[in-house]
Amino acid sequence: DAKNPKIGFSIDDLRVERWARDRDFFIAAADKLGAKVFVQSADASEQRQISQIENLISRGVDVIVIVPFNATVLSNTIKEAKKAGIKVVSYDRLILNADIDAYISFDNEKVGEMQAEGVLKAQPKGNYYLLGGSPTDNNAKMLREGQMKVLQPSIDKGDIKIVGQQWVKDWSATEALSIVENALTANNNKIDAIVASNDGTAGGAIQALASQKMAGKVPVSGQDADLAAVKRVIAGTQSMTVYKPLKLIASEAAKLSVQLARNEKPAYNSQYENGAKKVDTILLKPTTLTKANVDLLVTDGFYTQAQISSK
Amino acid sequence: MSSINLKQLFRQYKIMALLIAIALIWAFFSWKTEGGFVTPRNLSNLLRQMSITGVLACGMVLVIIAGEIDLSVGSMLGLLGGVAAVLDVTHHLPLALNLLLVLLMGLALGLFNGYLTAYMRIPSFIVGLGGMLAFRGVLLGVTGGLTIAPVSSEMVYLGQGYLPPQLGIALGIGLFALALVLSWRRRSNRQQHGLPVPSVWRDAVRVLLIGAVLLAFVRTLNTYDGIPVPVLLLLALLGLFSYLTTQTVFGRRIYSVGSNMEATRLSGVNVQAVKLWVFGIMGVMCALAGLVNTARLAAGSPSAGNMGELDAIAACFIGGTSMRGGYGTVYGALIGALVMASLDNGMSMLDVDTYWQMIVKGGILMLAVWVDVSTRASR
Amino acid sequence: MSSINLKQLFRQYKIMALLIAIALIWAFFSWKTEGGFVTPRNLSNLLRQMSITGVLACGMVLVIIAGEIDLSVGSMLGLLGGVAAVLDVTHHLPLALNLLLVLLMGLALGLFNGYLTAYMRIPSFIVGLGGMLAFRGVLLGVTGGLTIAPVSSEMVYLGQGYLPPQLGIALGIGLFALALVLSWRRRSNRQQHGLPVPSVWRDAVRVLLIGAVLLAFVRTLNTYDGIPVPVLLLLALLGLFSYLTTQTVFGRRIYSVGSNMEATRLSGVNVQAVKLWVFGIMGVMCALAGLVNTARLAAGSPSAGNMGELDAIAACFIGGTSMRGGYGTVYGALIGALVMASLDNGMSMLDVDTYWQMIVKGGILMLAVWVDVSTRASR
Amino acid sequence: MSDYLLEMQGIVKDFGGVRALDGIDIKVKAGECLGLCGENGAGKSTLMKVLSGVYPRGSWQGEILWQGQPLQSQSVRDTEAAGIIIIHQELMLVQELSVAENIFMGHEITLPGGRMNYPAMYKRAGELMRELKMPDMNVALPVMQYGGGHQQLVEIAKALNKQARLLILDEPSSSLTASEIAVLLDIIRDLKAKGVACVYISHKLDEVAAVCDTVAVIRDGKHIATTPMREMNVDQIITQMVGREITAMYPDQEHEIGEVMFEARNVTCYDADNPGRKRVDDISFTLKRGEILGVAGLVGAGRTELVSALFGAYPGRSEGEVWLDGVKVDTSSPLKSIRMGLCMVPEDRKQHGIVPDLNVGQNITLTVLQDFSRHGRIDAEAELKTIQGEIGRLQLKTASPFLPITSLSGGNQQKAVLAKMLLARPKVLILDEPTRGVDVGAKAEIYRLMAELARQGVAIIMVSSELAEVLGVSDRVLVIGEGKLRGNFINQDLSQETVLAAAIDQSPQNLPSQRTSQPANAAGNHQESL
Ligand SMILES: Nc1ncnc2c1ncn2[C@@H]1O[C@H](COP(=O)(O)OP(=O)(O)OP(=O)(O)O)[C@@H](O)[C@H]1O
Ligand SMILES: Nc1ncnc2c1ncn2[C@@H]1O[C@H](COP(=O)(O)OP(=O)(O)OP(=O)(O)O)[C@@H](O)[C@H]1O
Ligand SMILES: O[C@@H]1[C@@H](O)[C@H](O)OC[C@H]1O
Ligand SMILES: [Mg+2]
Ligand SMILES: [Mg+2]
Repeated sequence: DAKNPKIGFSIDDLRVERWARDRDFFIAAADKLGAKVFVQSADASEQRQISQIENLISRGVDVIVIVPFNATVLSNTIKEAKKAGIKVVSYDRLILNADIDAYISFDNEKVGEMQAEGVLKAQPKGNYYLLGGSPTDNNAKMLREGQMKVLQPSIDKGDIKIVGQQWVKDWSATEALSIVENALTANNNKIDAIVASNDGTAGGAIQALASQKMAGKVPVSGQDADLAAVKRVIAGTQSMTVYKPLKLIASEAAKLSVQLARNEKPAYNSQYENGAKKVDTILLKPTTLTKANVDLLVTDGFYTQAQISSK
Repeated sequence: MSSINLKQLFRQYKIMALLIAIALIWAFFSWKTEGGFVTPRNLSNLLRQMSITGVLACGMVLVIIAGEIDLSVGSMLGLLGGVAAVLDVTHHLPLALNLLLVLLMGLALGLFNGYLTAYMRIPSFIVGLGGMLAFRGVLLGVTGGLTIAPVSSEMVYLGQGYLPPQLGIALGIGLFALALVLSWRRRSNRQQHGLPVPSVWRDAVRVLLIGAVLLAFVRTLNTYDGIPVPVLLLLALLGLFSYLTTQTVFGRRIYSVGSNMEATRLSGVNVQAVKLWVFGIMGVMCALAGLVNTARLAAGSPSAGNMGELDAIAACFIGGTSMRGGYGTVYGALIGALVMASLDNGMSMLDVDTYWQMIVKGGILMLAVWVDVSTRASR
Repeated sequence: MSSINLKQLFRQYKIMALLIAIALIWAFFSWKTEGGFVTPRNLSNLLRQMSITGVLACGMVLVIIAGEIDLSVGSMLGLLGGVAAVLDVTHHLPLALNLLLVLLMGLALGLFNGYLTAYMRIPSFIVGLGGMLAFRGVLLGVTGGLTIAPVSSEMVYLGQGYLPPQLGIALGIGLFALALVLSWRRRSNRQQHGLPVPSVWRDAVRVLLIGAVLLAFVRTLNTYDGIPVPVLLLLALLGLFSYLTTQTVFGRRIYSVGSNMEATRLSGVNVQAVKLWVFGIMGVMCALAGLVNTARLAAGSPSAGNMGELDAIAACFIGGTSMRGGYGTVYGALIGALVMASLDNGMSMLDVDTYWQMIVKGGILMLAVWVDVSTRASR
Repeated sequence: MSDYLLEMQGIVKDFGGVRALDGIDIKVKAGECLGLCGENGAGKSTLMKVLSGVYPRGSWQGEILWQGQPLQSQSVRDTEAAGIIIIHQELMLVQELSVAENIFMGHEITLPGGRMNYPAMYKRAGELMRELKMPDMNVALPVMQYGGGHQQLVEIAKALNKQARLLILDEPSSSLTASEIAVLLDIIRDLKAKGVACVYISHKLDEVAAVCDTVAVIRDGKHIATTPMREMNVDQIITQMVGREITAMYPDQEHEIGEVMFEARNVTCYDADNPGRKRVDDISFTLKRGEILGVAGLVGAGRTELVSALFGAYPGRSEGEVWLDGVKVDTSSPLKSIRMGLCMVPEDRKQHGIVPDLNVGQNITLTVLQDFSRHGRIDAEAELKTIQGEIGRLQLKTASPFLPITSLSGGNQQKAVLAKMLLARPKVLILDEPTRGVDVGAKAEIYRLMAELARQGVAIIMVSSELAEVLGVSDRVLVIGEGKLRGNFINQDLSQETVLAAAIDQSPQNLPSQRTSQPANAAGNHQESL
């Protein structure tokens, strides 16, 4: 019912750190608004995600919020949801070719740009290595597009040279570690900067640098502001991460969902074409996070001071 | 005393234990979801959700009975589904031609696996592992790592369509008639060969039971939109493969090869050909599963079918197929797939924490198989 | 004629084919990377990269020889590595205590798996599948889905540290001395029981060969920082497990249980206990692998060890372990792990596209095993 | 204190609904050898499995007294500890392990730290094999490198190595040749003299008569009688076993022998592991329509290799030609051979004969399944009818054709394998040790069947280690030694000594007076040239 709406939250994979935090913030915010949340995790499987959304439909939720594992494969399921009169919100990743009601996100291309800028600022010249995300994740490609947008001019100028690029299966840190170890070997350690696409893979890359005593000397990017990454940023081994205020997106998304359930008009600030329609969008701003502004995390309530400074 | 009788009953009807396990699981979830679990809508969901694993399990059970294993099915499903999507989205091939091509390609890939296993003598585990990597690689190459969408609505029908209720009823009646005729034929054939004929009431009870199950099935699904097309496919495969394994020469040879390959070879059976075709069939099943998957997703995705092999193999083992080959049934494998789908579906409805879901599912899998094993005759 | 002789050679030294496969792979990559592949530094990398799969394969080969399989090792590795990280980061436990606790926990989990398989008679495939889910679930629960970092530098040493070169040399000399003593002891023991003693020069050549390999190994690694700690661990495990499988009663019983469980049982061997302990050992290996993994990443990650079981199992099969149990060697499994690590390493050095990497790796896996199989005696 | 070492009282054992043992009583004194006789499926092996703890207490009823006290045992381990050692009817060896490792399985000689003391075990194993007159055996080789006969001897050595107070031998001699059996019987006599009790099970009743002090006969799970051996003869045992007299063991050889229909030319087989070594060395022979050809030789002579090469089942490399009805035929695989009418019943029933997961009937119809099928579909009723016909014809003892084949007694499994090949309507039938483990009644039945087939014009090659049998049923006898053809005799007034002499050695120094070998035409024997 409209007073206490039921919200289904279907998440790609809780083994990636940020989603666990998204979940917690979302539930807390929804609770305050009087809504009940059912969380599902698809463990990085599109089939499982579809099944779970079907199950949410048959449980009669009012709104379904989806972090798609694969943005392109949900049109059938969403059609069913709409048939059952359920509102659908696309969270963080835009669901394509489907009749969704709203989209809320940080701009992924923008994140990619920030990563490249962060690294470029620290190391404007030299050999670059690009550590991409999961080869089956469309988001990873958008990040790469953003990165290239920033890097291309320097490449054309001849200031920087891309000496290698690999995609990391399932965003796995272990894979990233081996890849960077091998890249360092193949290039005789002549790698001056690594553009890593998220904090998990950045962690692996930095471990590989550490074993060459190069950690801190080679700038590495990331995103998500994982606790481990923030500690690295403070320690100086990772040059930047992109802080996406998860609390903000989660609570905004919760508000948005409840408003949709109550047929109220949310405050959209943008529109995105997803192949089926122009989707009303709430776009949030990511922030580049470096050693200089880590305190932001504490003031924002993202972490406690104790968490950040604990060894 | 009565416990001994129960045990004997279990032994005779090995599938009993599993059916009871399913009944318990369903009862529990219905209770917890206040009946939500057993609504026609959710049962329809459940059956559709098990269909892909079910199709794969139909092929996999033959492979395992023949004493082999196929780890490449997840990737092969992905590849074939991806090809179907490319043919549909990029080349706008008519559905029938698309189906034909994809099925043929599945057969070819399956036969290729079979050839490597049976004639080149590469252990099937390695063939599967290699295929798992290689097929996924080809898929990534074919799709360029992108999801191919949106596929045509005819193709979507394969995964999301429903049989009109009237047709469903006709189908039910047809199957019932078939059961009647077969029973009849069997009786007269036995009479003709001078073999003892089972008493009329036993056959009657059997046929009536089948009728009751059919009635319940069709009615439930008709209450919600009708029989889903993939479920229909699964039903057809169940019939076809049960017939294949129990009634045909080829089926008998699959068991024989898996149980004692050398003795079978010495009995004049071309054991390599048997294995070859078993893998060929597995390939066709991958093609079917890939088509259904692409249809359900309305897209060809580079990660489709990831880990699908594990689900299919697990379904077979839960359904009582022997790890060493030589023993297993198709309906067992499908019941195994149903057990797994029920657990996934039920727990996702119950809103359990993911990590608890994993723990509970792991535990229940073992429990179900333990019940099955411990009630079976100790050999 | 000479081809027959070659075949015979392969048959007698089964591992030859694999070594040649490795040599070819290495030669190819060295050529392509203009020697970069065979620099001491990259070889050091390579060995470190194979260490986790290698540790798992050491345990897995015993499990497979005993006729079972363990699919839970990836998740178990993740869980134990995660626990180690939590104990280190959150509870600041001293390293020794941490190690002890994690190893004990590994043993306990392994024994639990073994108990379910051997005593409850649940097929190990299902036990493994259940464990795969359940352990991963517990890991998610323990870490709350977060990456636990940064771990203490003592722990990191386990994964990234090097043995000082002098110690490395001492180790090499020590091992050489051991080989000498063992050869000697074997000769005298045979003499004592009146058995024919192999000619001196054969033993001498053997010992010298061992010496040469040791020298090359220590020198290469010392040229670059020294022997990495995880490689040392692997070396120790290789020695320990080779000893276990070839020299001890327990080791022989593992083969015997896997080859003919019934005959072994009727010879008065407690076959269930053998299986129980094999799984127990597997658990300890998971703990070691988990520790090394956490140390290498300097963090405990909720997705650590994902799919690790497949790599370990593949290593065993590439290394000639029989799918049906009863046959296999530890060094074979390690060579299998080396083959896979070489492929990954070489292709990532060459900066090959992901999808080509997968296709090539799949193909070469099959090729390597095919060479091995086709040179072996046909039974 | 009772003067019996062992008393089994009122033993009852059921399998599902089938009662295998129905109140059996037997007793054995120390130093006594009890012969246990009965038809296939009478319950002999089951009784011994009850005794040795294979079937644990509680899965059967009755009482076992050991030295007058109830035997408290739950497992094989316990009964072994008490001194009850059993040699099972089926080989219980671990093929991948070495001979020595098998002999010491569960009783390894160790060094400190649980290490295997290989030299000590090799030494002791060597001694044991020498005791069994097998000095050439390499005890460090995997068991699978040896054939059935050798493996049986390893099994015996394994039992001898344990400190037995009661030794159970369940058909130890079924794959041994006469000389090896003689060695075995001597060993049993030795053991008796040392006060060890024995239970000896065999379908070769002359062995029972030779070594046993008492004989107990069981029929259909019931105890018929226990009688001192001196009051019995072989015929009386047979009468007690089958409940009737068997008049003629071997049928009259009145079948007609026609023209040559089968010819093997220059068959040579190379060892699979060691291609330089010949297992069968250039053997040629012919076979006539309706002829029964016996093939004799010592264990390991290469008879099995020869016939499996003819049939296309030899695992290693082989050369030579097979001619059938005047045409050279391709017998490169069993499938092709069977299609040409050349069939073989293999020696190793467990590995090569039965398919354990199929039921009795399905095993029987394995080769001819297509015959009951239309468009690949099996006509279940027609199949069942044929199966029942075969079961009746061979008097195969099974409660139902739908039982698992593994639940049959050994002899009945043999009949099922035989039935399978008979259904294929062979023109030439190769039988490798066809009566191994088969009871006297059934043996006579098989011989009668062979004669019947021969009368219908089938040519039969029978490999057998039982010389009496070879001489009893064959029209002609081939003798193989060390892979070579050592003799080819028309079976008229042929004596066991002649065959044996040919088989054992060629060199005149050893057996100068009895030596017969080709191509010499020794007097008194009808040496036929090829
Ligand atoms: N595991 C089993 N399950 C069912 N029935 C069995 C089983 N083992 C034996 N039987 C039945 O018990 C009876 C006795 O078999 P047993 O093996 O003791 O015969 P046997 O006297 O040793 O015969 P043989 O001389 O052929 O070895 C047979 O009818 C057999 O079918
Ligand atoms: N699978 C095998 N691999 C290697 N050698 C074998 C194999 N089977 C048998 N042999 C060896 O081949 C030789 C002859 O085999 P086999 O013993 O079968 O001959 P046989 O004359 O038929 O005697 P048997 O009475 O034992 O059947 C023996 O030395 C035996 O050890
Ligand atoms: O935040 C990241 C998300 O945007 C991406 O899609 O998956 C990996 C995460 O780290
Ligand atoms: Mg018997
Ligand atoms: Mg033989």
